[in-house]
Amino acid sequence: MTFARFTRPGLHRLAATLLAGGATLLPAVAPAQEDETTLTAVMHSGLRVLDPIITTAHITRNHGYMVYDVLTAMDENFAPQPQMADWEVSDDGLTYTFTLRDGLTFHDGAPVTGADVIASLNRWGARDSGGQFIFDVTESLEAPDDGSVVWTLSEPFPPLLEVISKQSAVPPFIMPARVAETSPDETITEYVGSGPFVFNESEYEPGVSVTYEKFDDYIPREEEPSWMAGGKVVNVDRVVWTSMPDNLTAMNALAAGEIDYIEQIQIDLMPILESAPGVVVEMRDPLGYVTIGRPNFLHPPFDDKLVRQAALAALGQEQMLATMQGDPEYYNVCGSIFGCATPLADETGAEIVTGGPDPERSKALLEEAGYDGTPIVLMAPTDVVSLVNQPVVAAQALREGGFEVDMQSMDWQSVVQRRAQQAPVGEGGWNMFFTNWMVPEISDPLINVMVNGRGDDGWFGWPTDPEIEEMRAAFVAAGSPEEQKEIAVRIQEHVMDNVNYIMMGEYLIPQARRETVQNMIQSPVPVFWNLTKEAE
Amino acid sequence: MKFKSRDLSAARRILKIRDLRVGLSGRPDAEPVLDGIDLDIHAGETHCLVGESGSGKSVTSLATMGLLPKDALEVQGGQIDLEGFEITSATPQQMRRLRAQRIAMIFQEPMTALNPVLRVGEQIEEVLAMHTDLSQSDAKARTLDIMEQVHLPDVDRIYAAFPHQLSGGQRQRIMIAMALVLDPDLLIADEPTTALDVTTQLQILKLIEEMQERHGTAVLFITHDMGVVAEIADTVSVMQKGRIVERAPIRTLLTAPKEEYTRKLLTAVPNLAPRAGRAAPDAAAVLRVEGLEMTYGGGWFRTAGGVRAAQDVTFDIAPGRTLGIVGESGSGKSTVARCIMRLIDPTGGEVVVAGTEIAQMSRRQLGPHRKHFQIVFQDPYRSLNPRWTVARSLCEGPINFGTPKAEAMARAAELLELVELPRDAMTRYPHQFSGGQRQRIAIARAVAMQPDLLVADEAVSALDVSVQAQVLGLLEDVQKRFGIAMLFITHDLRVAAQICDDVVVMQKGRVVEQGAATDVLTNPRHSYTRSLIEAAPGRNWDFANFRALGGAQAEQGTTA
Amino acid sequence: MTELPGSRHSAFQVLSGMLSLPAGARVGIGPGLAALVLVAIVVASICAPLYVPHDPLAMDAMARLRPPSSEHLLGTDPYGRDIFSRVMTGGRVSLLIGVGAAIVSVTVGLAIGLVAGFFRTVDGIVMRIMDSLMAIPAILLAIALVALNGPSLGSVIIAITVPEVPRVVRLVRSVVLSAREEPYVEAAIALGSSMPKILLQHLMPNTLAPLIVQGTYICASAILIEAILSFLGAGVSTEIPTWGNIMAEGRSYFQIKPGLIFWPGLLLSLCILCINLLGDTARDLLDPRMKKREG
Amino acid sequence: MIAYILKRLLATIPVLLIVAIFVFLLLRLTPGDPAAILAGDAATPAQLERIRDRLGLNDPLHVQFFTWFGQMLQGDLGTSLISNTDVVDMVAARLGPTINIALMTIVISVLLAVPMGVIAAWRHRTWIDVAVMSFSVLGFSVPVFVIGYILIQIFAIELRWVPVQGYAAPTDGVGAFFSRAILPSLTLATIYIALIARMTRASMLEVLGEDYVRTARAKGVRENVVLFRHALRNAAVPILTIIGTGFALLISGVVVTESVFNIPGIGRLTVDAILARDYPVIQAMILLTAGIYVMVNLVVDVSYSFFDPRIRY
Repeated sequence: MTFARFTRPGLHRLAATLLAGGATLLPAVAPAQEDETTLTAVMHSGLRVLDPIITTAHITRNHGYMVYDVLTAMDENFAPQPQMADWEVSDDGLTYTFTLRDGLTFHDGAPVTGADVIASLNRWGARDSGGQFIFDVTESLEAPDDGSVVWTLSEPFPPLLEVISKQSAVPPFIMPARVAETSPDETITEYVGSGPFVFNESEYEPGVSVTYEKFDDYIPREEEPSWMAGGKVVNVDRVVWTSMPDNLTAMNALAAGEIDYIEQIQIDLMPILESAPGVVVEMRDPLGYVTIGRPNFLHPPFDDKLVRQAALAALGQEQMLATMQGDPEYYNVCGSIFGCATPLADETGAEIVTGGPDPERSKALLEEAGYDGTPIVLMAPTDVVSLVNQPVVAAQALREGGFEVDMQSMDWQSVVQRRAQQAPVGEGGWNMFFTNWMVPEISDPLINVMVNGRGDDGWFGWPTDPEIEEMRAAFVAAGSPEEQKEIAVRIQEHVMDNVNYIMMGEYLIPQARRETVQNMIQSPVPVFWNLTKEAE
Repeated sequence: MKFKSRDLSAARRILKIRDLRVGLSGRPDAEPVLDGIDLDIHAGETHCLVGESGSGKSVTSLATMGLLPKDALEVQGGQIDLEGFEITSATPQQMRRLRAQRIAMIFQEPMTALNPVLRVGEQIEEVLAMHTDLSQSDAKARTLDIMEQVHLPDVDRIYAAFPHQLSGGQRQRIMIAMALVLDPDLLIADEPTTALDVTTQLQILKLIEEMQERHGTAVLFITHDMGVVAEIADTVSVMQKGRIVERAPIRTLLTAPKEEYTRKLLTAVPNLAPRAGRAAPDAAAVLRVEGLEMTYGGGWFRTAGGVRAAQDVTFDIAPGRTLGIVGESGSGKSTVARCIMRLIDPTGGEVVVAGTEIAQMSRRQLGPHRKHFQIVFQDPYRSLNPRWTVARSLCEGPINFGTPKAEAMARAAELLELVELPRDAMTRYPHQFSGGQRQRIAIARAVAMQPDLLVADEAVSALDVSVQAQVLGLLEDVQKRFGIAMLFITHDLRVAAQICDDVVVMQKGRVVEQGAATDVLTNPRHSYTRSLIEAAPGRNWDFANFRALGGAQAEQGTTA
Repeated sequence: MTELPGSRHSAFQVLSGMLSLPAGARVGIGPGLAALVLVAIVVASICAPLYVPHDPLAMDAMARLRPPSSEHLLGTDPYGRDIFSRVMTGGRVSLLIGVGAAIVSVTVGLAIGLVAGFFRTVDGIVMRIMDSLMAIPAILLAIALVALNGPSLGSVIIAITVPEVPRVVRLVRSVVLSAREEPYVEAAIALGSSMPKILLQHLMPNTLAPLIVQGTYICASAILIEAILSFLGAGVSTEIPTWGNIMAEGRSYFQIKPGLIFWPGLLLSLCILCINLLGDTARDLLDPRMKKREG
Repeated sequence: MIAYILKRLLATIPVLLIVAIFVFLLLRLTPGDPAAILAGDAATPAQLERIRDRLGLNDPLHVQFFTWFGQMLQGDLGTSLISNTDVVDMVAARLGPTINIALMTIVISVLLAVPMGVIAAWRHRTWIDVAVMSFSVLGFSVPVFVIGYILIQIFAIELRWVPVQGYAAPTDGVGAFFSRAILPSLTLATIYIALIARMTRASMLEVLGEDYVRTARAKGVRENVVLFRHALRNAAVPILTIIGTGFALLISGVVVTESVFNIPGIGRLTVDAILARDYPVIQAMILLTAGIYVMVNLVVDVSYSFFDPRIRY
């Protein structure tokens, strides 16, 4: 490579680094000045995408909560609470008026205005499935003045507040209008928010580390923090997220006091930390995750309901979860497709999978379905720790249940690409894959993409399921929580019978911190306000 | 011819070796490599150690230097006494101090004996640095001085030169300078001129003699060349299989050898007396070379620039005749041979073999004609495929030309007998044969093609004299039998004299003189030819008949 | 390889070379021992199915990460699978990968190298391509190749082979280039042997000795690279146990269950150690220079 | 000399070109879809399609190639599909750690390996020789990451001499740098030492059999001078060569070491990029590493003439 020929300054810098042996490198371990407190956290993955609207990746959403603020947020009772704005709903349920609280400013000093809010909501609406529902029935979205926003609907949409308050997958973060005007298919290139932390662009290394500084002009609410709601009081000057590809390395680093916090630790490795002084292992997220299996409705054998039921029978949550987590304290056999600690929780018809595995029943069902023994292609990612186990366990269970299984290992990217293929198995298609969700991402029929029955417009696996679509519509229309719950139960029943997906149970991932880090908020999203750090 | 005839018994004895025994390391019961060697060398004496390869000459010298390869050879008995100092029991440190100060050594191949990555000046100076406490400048001065003494030209330039930038002769002079810079009492010279051209050899021999006279050094001179011995020796020890079979003053040895082995050795030595000319047959020439030219490299127009390895070479050979091309290294004699064999493609001229012009033929066209001309190479160790049985090698050619395998095998067997090898040789591999035997096989392989022309490229140069004589005999025999025309490439006039009817003398790619061997060798016209002849060691002595040549030209030099 | 013409003799030569050791090249007990251990490991691996107490794939969620016991000699892994059974069975695949990679790359490299070495015309192009392949770091290339075909046994072998081929080609080519100067090759030309004949019968045998040596090294490094690929998540699927992916799976359990890395690691290292030792011995014995010096 | 270097530089162009084409095709044939990562789990086919268009992933291959290649010639390596940051910047930021670790490794290796090899050759077939060789073979036989873990266990966890992980640039203080760079370097060094020590030994063995070594001894030169002045310089060329070609091995090792020790270097960058199908990054990285490899070997070749006067360009 003859650098001489290159002209761009970037290349000169590159060449320079080459020669200087990287003296110009930004330290991965940020040197903390004496007087300020820096909290170094190891997150579950590296931050690579900085646009919380374009992607559903959790790490990016977490980044969003650091840098941006939201209009309304959910508290630990799943109840929407004011965050940037209070609201009023007209009696006919068609007009929502949001009033921004005073003193909201972006990190560049500009005040937050209604215009910013509207631009942000529009962009969000174009990406988020829940958002799309709302905009389907939106009459108008206007800002009569800088301090307020009026949202007018053509027909009532009772869960509107829940939807805009949700914390997953894509919360409606508020950005400056100029940023929010970016096309919803392009990633934003300016990272200015009004949240409690300022994103330090110069120290950002994609996939390795990202640094946030306290936003001094942020005015927290008065209320006690609760989940994503309440006052976001920041007590540290800097927060540095780093990712460590090797969980063991991270734990050793924590034990050695080189870092302050690990978002997720491998249960099996907890003994290492328990023996280490000055380290606390605990649960932050009470709801945790669910892991699920998704059959492909387009092709045999899973186009046959009986075969899907056979799979359901063949698989057993206990077996799966135990293999994944080991310690029963960290998993929870749960038949509710909306999660067991959520308002819509209900386990109707779930015994088959909570009780399982039941190979005999599976075999019987296959018999009845006339399964011809064509092997089912089960996609098994090799490089995503949280998804490696499920296919391996499932493959064995399904075989015992009378299935022929062709477990195909591939890296996660190949899974991602292949699961989007609708072609028959022979031509690059698939029959089943497994994935994980955070409970809040599946906690109701609106958010939960797996109960979407719109065929090709739906989620991978593409069930065409008019019944469930009716029920979802009804759910949207439902006036009262009781009514919603009642519909949710019918959906639960339907899913267990039709096997839109296989709920493999809930599991929890503990976090670990140095004792010096305290007052962390219990919530599904790891947030860094409110916590304090004292010197060792 | 005059020999040295000084009586040195009075001079002080530098080296005294008694009952020296050397054997394989850690295997005292194995056949010894040196068995009871006795040797005395006096100051100013030149003591020649002669013998064929493997006779133990070099081992003796290395033992004296204390340089036996540790993990292979070890002294198992006897003394090596250097004026009262016992070498066999010396510590490494003592030996180090001894070397270069009291005993120095020069080796056969000056190219490999000099360190290629160090300037020759440094290499000489290093000796001073190791053994004296001269200052940098004094050391350099001393170095330049000794370089002057060995008659190196332009010493300041050469001082800073690397070995590969010097000629073979110059390198050997450097070696000598290095050896004598601390003027040691004993100089061991192990085949110091074997790798050099005759003319250079002569100069080096003179130089050693001169230095010896100047410093009164005792010289232990190891060589296989009786000619050289005749030139320089005071005393001669003949070695065979690790023993000294005969020791005598030079004249005595050459005129009245006692031992059978010595006689055998001497009778094998070829001399400069050309063979009697044979009547030239009137048959058409088998090989006709016309204005042959070979230029290496040199851009698009080969003639422009490039190295002219051969130019304007013209000669022909009739069936049953032998033509020799003689010349020193770089004279282009081998290039000519390779052009004729079309191992390289000549850039000009004609080569007509058995009536066909082959110089310009494409490789493919050439195929069918190849059987008409065959070649025997110099190095018997590399000219046979080590992985092939003798039979397979012998049959390769005939089978290529469509002879059925069985027939080819039968023929191969006959040929083996012809070249005096046992029939069971067929199934053996080359590494199971001696150099001479391998050369016989190579000849058999060539003859198997029933060629009209046989090219022998330095075919006997790598062999011991006795073997050499036999192989020459074989070639002649083969020639008689099949009436083959032979092109004989050699650097050794004495060998050429033995076998050639006609001689072509080449220098720097050009033919300087050619004609019947008798004419060229007895009254050369060209100065270069003359210098070659004069440089030929022991040229006035008829070793085979234990007497001087002079007037004996008519008599045919026996070859075996 | 043995059915190629001419190689019969060279094979014989290799053997005779091995048996009739030149005086200097005395082989210590080292190689003998190495061969012994290697054979032991190979046999143990190949016969694994006959004696391993458990199905290496059988999981038991209730018996995860068990310590060694009479039932599970080396304990169980995070899936509750029997480590002993997996390690022993894993050997077969690892060895298969090693040998496979060695054979494939040597064969391919030999073919290309012979051609490149003898036909000047193609030489330039071929060697450019080889240089390019060599310039790409083997691991990265391998990962990419595995990503391309999915981590099946075959594709892992290919992925390991591709980066090795250029090295083999260079080796073969250099041997051919020097061998074609040998007088006996020129003699063959003079005897009117055809180019293919010279290539296959005179030149190729020369390459076999160095190739055998090279092969052992490739075999060794292949086994290692397989492990590294697994470590980086681009290895053979866990349904096919290999020393590599057993270690890779076990790597985060390094502190609480060292056995997961230790046992496969031990066998793997022993294996490679022996292969390399034998390779070295072979090299010393087959080294022509060595021969010249001793004989 | 200069002419030679220029010639070699020119010669690298086709090599890198082939690398470029090869890598490009390889990637495009590989299953995987950057758009999918970008969009995340809940994306609908329509959204993916739009993103692909935006990233130009729907253009015909040759168009994609020439746009990329053209930009590259102007020094624009493009922007990461995933993080949307300038590849040049990413690389510039990641190059430092890798290069520093690599340099440190090479220094350590050469300093240890060459003397080892020399001694082994000098004391051929003695216990020293055996020891050195066994060690070097062992270096080949243990997977890099295992070595890494063992070193961490001993020096970071048990003895607590150095941090478990991480990297600090020399600019953050030499102490910080060395304490973090030493374990990775040692980990990488084992195999490199093995390689160099073997080659040194082999090469020395050959040279020690040469006539000029005998000459040196015949001159009464001290043994250490024989070894290091006369023999080693002659043995240098193959050693240099192995250092050059071994560099590829080093890069491979770096990939692993970086994830074991959590060093933000190009190795990890590349692996992540491959697993994420971040085409511009992968292409840039592989071209870069290839380029470095070629350069290193050019330097090596040129340095021959410094050790051996017979080699002149």
